[in-house]
Amino acid sequence: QVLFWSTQAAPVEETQKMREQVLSGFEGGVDFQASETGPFLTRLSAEIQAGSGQIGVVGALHGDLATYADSFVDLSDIDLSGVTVSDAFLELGKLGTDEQKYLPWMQANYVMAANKQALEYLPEGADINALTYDDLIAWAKTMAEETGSPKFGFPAGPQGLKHRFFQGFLLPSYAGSTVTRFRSAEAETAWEKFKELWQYTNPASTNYAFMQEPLLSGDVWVAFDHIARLADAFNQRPDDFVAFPAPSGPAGRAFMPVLAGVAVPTSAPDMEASKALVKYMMQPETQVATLLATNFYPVTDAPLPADLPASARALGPAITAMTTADDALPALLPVGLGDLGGQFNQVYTDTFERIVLGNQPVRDVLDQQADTLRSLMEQAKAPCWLPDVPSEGPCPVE
Amino acid sequence: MRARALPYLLLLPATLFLLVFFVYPFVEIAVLAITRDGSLSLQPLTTMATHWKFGAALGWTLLLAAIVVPIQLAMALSMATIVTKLDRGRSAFLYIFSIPLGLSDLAAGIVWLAIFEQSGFLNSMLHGLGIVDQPVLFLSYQNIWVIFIAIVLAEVWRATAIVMVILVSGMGLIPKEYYEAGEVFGASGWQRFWKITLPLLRPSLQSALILRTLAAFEVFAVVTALGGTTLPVLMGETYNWQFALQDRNVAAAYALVILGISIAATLFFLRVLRVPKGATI
Amino acid sequence: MAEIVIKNVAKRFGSFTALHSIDLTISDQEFMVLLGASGCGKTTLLRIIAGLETPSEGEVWIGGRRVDHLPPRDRGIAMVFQNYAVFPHLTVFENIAFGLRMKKLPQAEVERRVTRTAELMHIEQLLKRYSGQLSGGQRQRVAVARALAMEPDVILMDEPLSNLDALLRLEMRAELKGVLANSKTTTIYVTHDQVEAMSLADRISVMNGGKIVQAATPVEVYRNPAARFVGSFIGNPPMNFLPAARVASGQWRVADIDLPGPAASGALEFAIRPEDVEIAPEGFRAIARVIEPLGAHTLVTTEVDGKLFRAVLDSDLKVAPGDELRLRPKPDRIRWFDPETTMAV
Amino acid sequence: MAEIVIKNVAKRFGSFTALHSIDLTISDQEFMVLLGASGCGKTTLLRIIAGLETPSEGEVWIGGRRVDHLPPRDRGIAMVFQNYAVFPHLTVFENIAFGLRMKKLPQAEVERRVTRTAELMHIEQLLKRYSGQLSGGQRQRVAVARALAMEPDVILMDEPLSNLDALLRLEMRAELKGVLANSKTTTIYVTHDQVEAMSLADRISVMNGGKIVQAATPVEVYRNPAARFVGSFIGNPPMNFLPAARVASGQWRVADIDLPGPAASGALEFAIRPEDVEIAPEGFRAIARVIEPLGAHTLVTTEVDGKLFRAVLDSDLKVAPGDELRLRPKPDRIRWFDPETTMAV
Amino acid sequence: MSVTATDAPRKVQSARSAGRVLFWACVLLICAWVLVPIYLLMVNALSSPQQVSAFPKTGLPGFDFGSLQFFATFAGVGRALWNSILVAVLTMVLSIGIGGPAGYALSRFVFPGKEVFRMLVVMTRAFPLPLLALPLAVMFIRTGLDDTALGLALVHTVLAIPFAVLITFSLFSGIPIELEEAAWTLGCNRWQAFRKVVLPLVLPGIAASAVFAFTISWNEVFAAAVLTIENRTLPAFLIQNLNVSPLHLKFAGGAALVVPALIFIFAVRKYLFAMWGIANR
Ligand SMILES: Nc1ncnc2c1ncn2[C@@H]1O[C@H](COP(=O)(O)OP(=O)(O)OP(=O)(O)O)[C@@H](O)[C@H]1O
Ligand SMILES: Nc1ncnc2c1ncn2[C@@H]1O[C@H](COP(=O)(O)OP(=O)(O)OP(=O)(O)O)[C@@H](O)[C@H]1O
Ligand SMILES: [Mg+2]
Ligand SMILES: [Mg+2]
Repeated sequence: QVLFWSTQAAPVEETQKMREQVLSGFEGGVDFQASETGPFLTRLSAEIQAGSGQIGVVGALHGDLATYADSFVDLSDIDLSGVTVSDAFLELGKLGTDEQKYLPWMQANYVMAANKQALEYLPEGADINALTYDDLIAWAKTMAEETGSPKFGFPAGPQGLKHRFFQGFLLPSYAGSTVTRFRSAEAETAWEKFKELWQYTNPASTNYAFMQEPLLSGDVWVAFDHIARLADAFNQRPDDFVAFPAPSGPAGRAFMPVLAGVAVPTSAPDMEASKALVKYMMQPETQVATLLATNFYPVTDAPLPADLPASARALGPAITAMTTADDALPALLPVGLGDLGGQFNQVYTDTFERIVLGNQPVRDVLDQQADTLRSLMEQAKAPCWLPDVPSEGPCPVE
Repeated sequence: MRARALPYLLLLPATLFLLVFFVYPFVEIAVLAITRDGSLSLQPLTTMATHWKFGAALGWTLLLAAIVVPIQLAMALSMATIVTKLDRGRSAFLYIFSIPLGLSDLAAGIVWLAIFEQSGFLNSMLHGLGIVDQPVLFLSYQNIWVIFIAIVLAEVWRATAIVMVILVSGMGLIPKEYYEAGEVFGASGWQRFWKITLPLLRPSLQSALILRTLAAFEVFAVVTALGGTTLPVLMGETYNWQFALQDRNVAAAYALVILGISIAATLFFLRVLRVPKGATI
Repeated sequence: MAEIVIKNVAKRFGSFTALHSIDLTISDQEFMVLLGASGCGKTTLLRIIAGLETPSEGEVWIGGRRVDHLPPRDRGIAMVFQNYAVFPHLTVFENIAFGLRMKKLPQAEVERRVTRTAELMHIEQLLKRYSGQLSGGQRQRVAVARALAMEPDVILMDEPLSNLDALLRLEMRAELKGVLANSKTTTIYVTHDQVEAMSLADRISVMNGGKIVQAATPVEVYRNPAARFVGSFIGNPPMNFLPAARVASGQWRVADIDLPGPAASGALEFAIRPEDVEIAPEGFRAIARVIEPLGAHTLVTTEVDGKLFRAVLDSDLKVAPGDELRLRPKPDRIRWFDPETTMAV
Repeated sequence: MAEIVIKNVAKRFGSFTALHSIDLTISDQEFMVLLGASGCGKTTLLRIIAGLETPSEGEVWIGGRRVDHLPPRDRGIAMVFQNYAVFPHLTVFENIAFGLRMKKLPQAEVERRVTRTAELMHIEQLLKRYSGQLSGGQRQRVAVARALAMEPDVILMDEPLSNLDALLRLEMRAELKGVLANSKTTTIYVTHDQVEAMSLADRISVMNGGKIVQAATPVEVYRNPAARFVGSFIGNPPMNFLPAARVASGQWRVADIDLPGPAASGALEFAIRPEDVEIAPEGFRAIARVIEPLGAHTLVTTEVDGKLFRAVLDSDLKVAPGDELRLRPKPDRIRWFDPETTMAV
Repeated sequence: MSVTATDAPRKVQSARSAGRVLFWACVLLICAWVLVPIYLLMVNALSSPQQVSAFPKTGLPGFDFGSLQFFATFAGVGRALWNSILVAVLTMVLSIGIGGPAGYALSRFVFPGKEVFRMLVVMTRAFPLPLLALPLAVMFIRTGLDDTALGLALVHTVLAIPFAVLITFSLFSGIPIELEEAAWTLGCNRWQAFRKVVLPLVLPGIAASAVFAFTISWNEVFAAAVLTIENRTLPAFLIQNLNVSPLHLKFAGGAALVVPALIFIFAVRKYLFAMWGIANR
């Protein structure tokens, strides 16, 4: 049995599906264990430190994997004939080294979802598939005023993925950059806008991790979240909700994909079995099964079946609409930050908390956080990544 | 001499055990707080101290402990007194009172979230009574004090039983002759409680308070469940630095702060509730 | 006014009856001593009066108020517990001051009273100690001082001096009597020390098996026991009993001599106190068995007519076990009991 | 062989010295009674012998073995605690059987011994009760029974009968003496009851303020107190003391009469027991102050030469407070003490 | 005079019965305080996903066993349950076995180093476990303790020892040393005296601290998740991901954890509450 140690598919239902539908086909047998980041990292570090252990395959988000670049074996010798993997993803999987530290496993994206009741409050002339941030603000405002309570929702809870929104959606849409123009006037506007939106945002958002629940309970009518965290709403009441692309700003319709990868730690007890499992994970059938289990999309060219669940049917088109929009502005996951990824995220969360929740002056906060960001980039010596202009040496914060 | 060595012999297993399973890993971690990349450095401590959330986390943690612990103490004392007063159905009520003993903080957080949530039971009840027509959002970052109260309620609900059971077993050991003497000498029930029960309960109070306060300084799961990161606490920050920010040095620094206030509180209780030499039963 | 009236009080512990319908009146300011065998219910009676135990039946009145349902603190009493119940967490001073603090007396008054009663009990040098640092007798005196300091209407003392040496007890006894008389306190006092009982009591109540057998003045109890039990119980050593057979009306044969007695029919029991016999040629034939010197006197346990018979004789008398003595009862000290009812005739 | 030798034992509690260098030998099978004022260190001494307290100095030998460093159970002792220490979680039976079970005696033997000692102590009907359901005296008897059942070499009893009524105590006393003599047990017995001390003891040790003042036979202690303290402490009421001024060699003036005495120089103290005075025309001029009837006798507290002077007189004597009496000390009973050293002359 | 006299007891009686009513009101209030949240948890656990997110809620269970069934049908639940019990019982035995003697030593002896030891114990409780987990896990992997019930029990014992030490300390402080002394003179060595005299008197309290140990272990998730893989305990198996699971499963998972603990406390309540102790001295 290979121990598959994962942060993904952690919700118990997904875990169950992973075990029963995705991994049951693997010959050697898989023990799929999904845990929270804390135990996940602790166990992984312990095995790496001890030099031996039970973990055969690690499955996690790009950011988590980046920490352990030194401790993963090169996976370039895995025979991937018959599957085509996105090159951009494969490049990310090298974690800034020459070796294939992880193989992309599955991808996802963030979209918007709305209760159909909300549609009648949509500002006049706005196209739901081509919303701007201003439209969104107006929409949220109308809903709040008409219904008496704010109906826009945002996953700003401790487990929420809010930082990705700032890094990959809000800032690039306004400033066309995540890092370099962190404290530019455009960035300032972006935050001002978000603050405006926040006025019409359900204050319980600071507790939300998964937007599907407030959507289902009706506390929230319009929400932004990770597709996997919206899926349940569509699966439970497919006719009540619509999915649509994230809004656009002056610099374009920025979005950030989510990438999860599988890696094999050097301490894996049975290297062969581990690699076999990695290979198994890349197979088209597995990739499709994974989609069904987790609402994460394949990273390969696996053909999607027709009988997708309601969530996939609703969310897929929204993603496509977003990624293929005229003004699409893809933002990549951070590269080369290593174990500073967490602190990088924290810069954005802190900025959010201070400006929006703490009501501190935008300018001052940006200036201060920019210093932190700059020293982080210098510490990591990480060059810029999309949408920032590639740099020599550490990515500069202007 | 055997008698002189005996206490040390009795402490030996515990000491050895703690040395291996606590002190050794503890030292390994504690060192992190004052080093950076293997060399001595104050950086983790300064990073922690200058982080904008540190003050708030420390403040909220202390405030929570300062409010929760006294409430729990008062409640546990009344519950324990009630239990000792009961003659019929004592074990049934004691059982009910001690039910929360078996609950994890995780479960407690879930339970109280179900109550305070926007579409939760409290709103349902208020709605049913016609007090509100729109569900009220209790746990919002704007109502930080409501969050605080909810956390206090959840903590009180969850962890009072621990204090109570310690006190009940302590009260069981107080000979009733002292109460009788108190009664004869004019002490009302209330005065007996203050003048006899409490002083004679000092060892148990000491233990219960120390254990409870330490746990209060480590409050975390309930806070996250009810308040997200709106209400930062030390333990939450420790977690954050350890796992989200992956800076184990700063996390260790936070842990040392928790340790520091815990020891301070313990010393305080040991001092305030010490039994004078000779005043033992 | 703190007259204590106990009406028909009974107390059962499960199937065991500790008190059988007690009726007793202790008048205001009276010093009543309770005497009785170990386990006869003295403590239980005190506890019922104090309100620490609920009677199974009957009423308790103190100072004209019915107090059955009042808690102890509303009964205007203080009590010395048989096992002291000195608070271990308080110093001697605070122990004595306990009741006064409950009454919220001003500090100066508290100190005055504590100092006074502590001096009375000779424990003034121990005021700062805790009960764990005291000897048994010292602890007992703290318990007494604590009760005295209250200056209550009624004081209940359960063997308050049992752990004190004779000298101290003598002194305490005199001081107690004085203090309690001065403060006009009604006192119920349990003791096993008959000398103490005799010297302190206005009246003595003798209890037996949960009943009160006789309640009378000390001399009366000693000289004219109302029942065989009282005679056998009071006096150290107690009365001697011998069966008496009727010879003629008012004439009884006891052991080997004839004595004048009451004009009853049937059998009777002859009784005499050990100190009321003297060596005389015409007495009982007694074989000395055990000789115990008591200081000024010697207690000689003899056998008369096959029965145990004790005599307290002058210690100058030389006697050895096995010697034959002739013991004559002083005629005016002879008492007679009915063996059926065990009552005095 | 269980001779107890105490060599130079001292005990300090912090700055307080409870025992000052005690030297005492209790021979095998001896019945030694400890007498002394409350707080003089009796319990402390017993606890040191038992091994419950470590002496600050000195040695304890039992049966020829030095036992200072042995735990209590290896000393072959049993002890009756002053406050009983009856186990609350065990029935009376199991309390008494406790030590026997520790010795792993067969059940039959345990039952035999428990029944026997319980009968001896008259608690056979209480065997199934818990200590909370016993009266004070009953509890005390359980404590005694528990120690007796052990049939130890040495038994230490700390006021074992203090809570019993006189009758029972008399009985217990006799039975204890018999049982302990039969089993050849060495006994140390603390009591406040001087009658008990007198009647039980082979020897009496009188303690005062942490020292042993006299260790001698009862009669010796009573008649010839080695120190003023012994005279003042033993005897109930105790000796009377009056200052004596030298008139001529061997001739002393005490109050208003001249008496022959020792040929000492300086001042002396005259001492006489209250029962050793008689009404006679040529005695001290004494003004009666308090009259206490004691049954067979009357205790008259008088004033002689401005000093308190007690006399035990026949109860037939009619006397009222304020009466003037003439009290003559029996010449052979007069004792003299040196007021400096307080020792007998 | 006689009128007031006969009146007096009645007045008192009515005052007493008023007190009685108040007393029982308090008892019931506390019961409600404890039970209502549990009830709500059960309501949610027994409701369908729709009912859980519906508003307003009725407060009545929907008797939909779907969510609970989901957990019950997890492969390996039985084994995880068994592991949990095994670990919890081991923890109980270890912590009392190691902590009890230490508590006794603290209560009975005065010796140099006492305060140091007490601080060591307190520190154990005051230092966040998640930080210690890493060095411990490394140590366990190297020594082969990893992924064994014993290994996890050792870590849980670290958490439970402060309870064991401090609670037993306070209990022993309540037993008069004289009872022990009496036992010594009756032929017991220290251990026998302890077992025959002290132990029966403190047994309820010991049971209390054993229950703590049990529930601490039962509810501990972090170390369980790190240190067990094959031999997972129930919380690590079921609910460590509860935070990121949908609401209805959160509740069902919470209930799945709570119910066994309740059953356990119910099963041991007899020991916990046998308060015959010393009170009838
Ligand atoms: N722990 C202690 N600390 C300080 N003083 C103590 C302590 N224990 C006993 N003492 C003192 O030592 C002296 C001797 O005590 P001990 O108990 O031996 O007296 P005792 O002769 O048995 O008296 P009693 O007849 O009243 O029982 C007393 O004055 C007592 O106050
Ligand atoms: N809780 C109880 N259960 C059963 N019997 C009890 C209880 N309490 C006391 N008794 C019994 O009631 C009787 C009276 O007890 P009490 O304490 O009044 O005796 P006492 O006269 O004070 O005796 P002593 O002189 O020995 O103290 C005793 O025989 C005792 O065994
Ligand atoms: Mg009694
Ligand atoms: Mg003593």
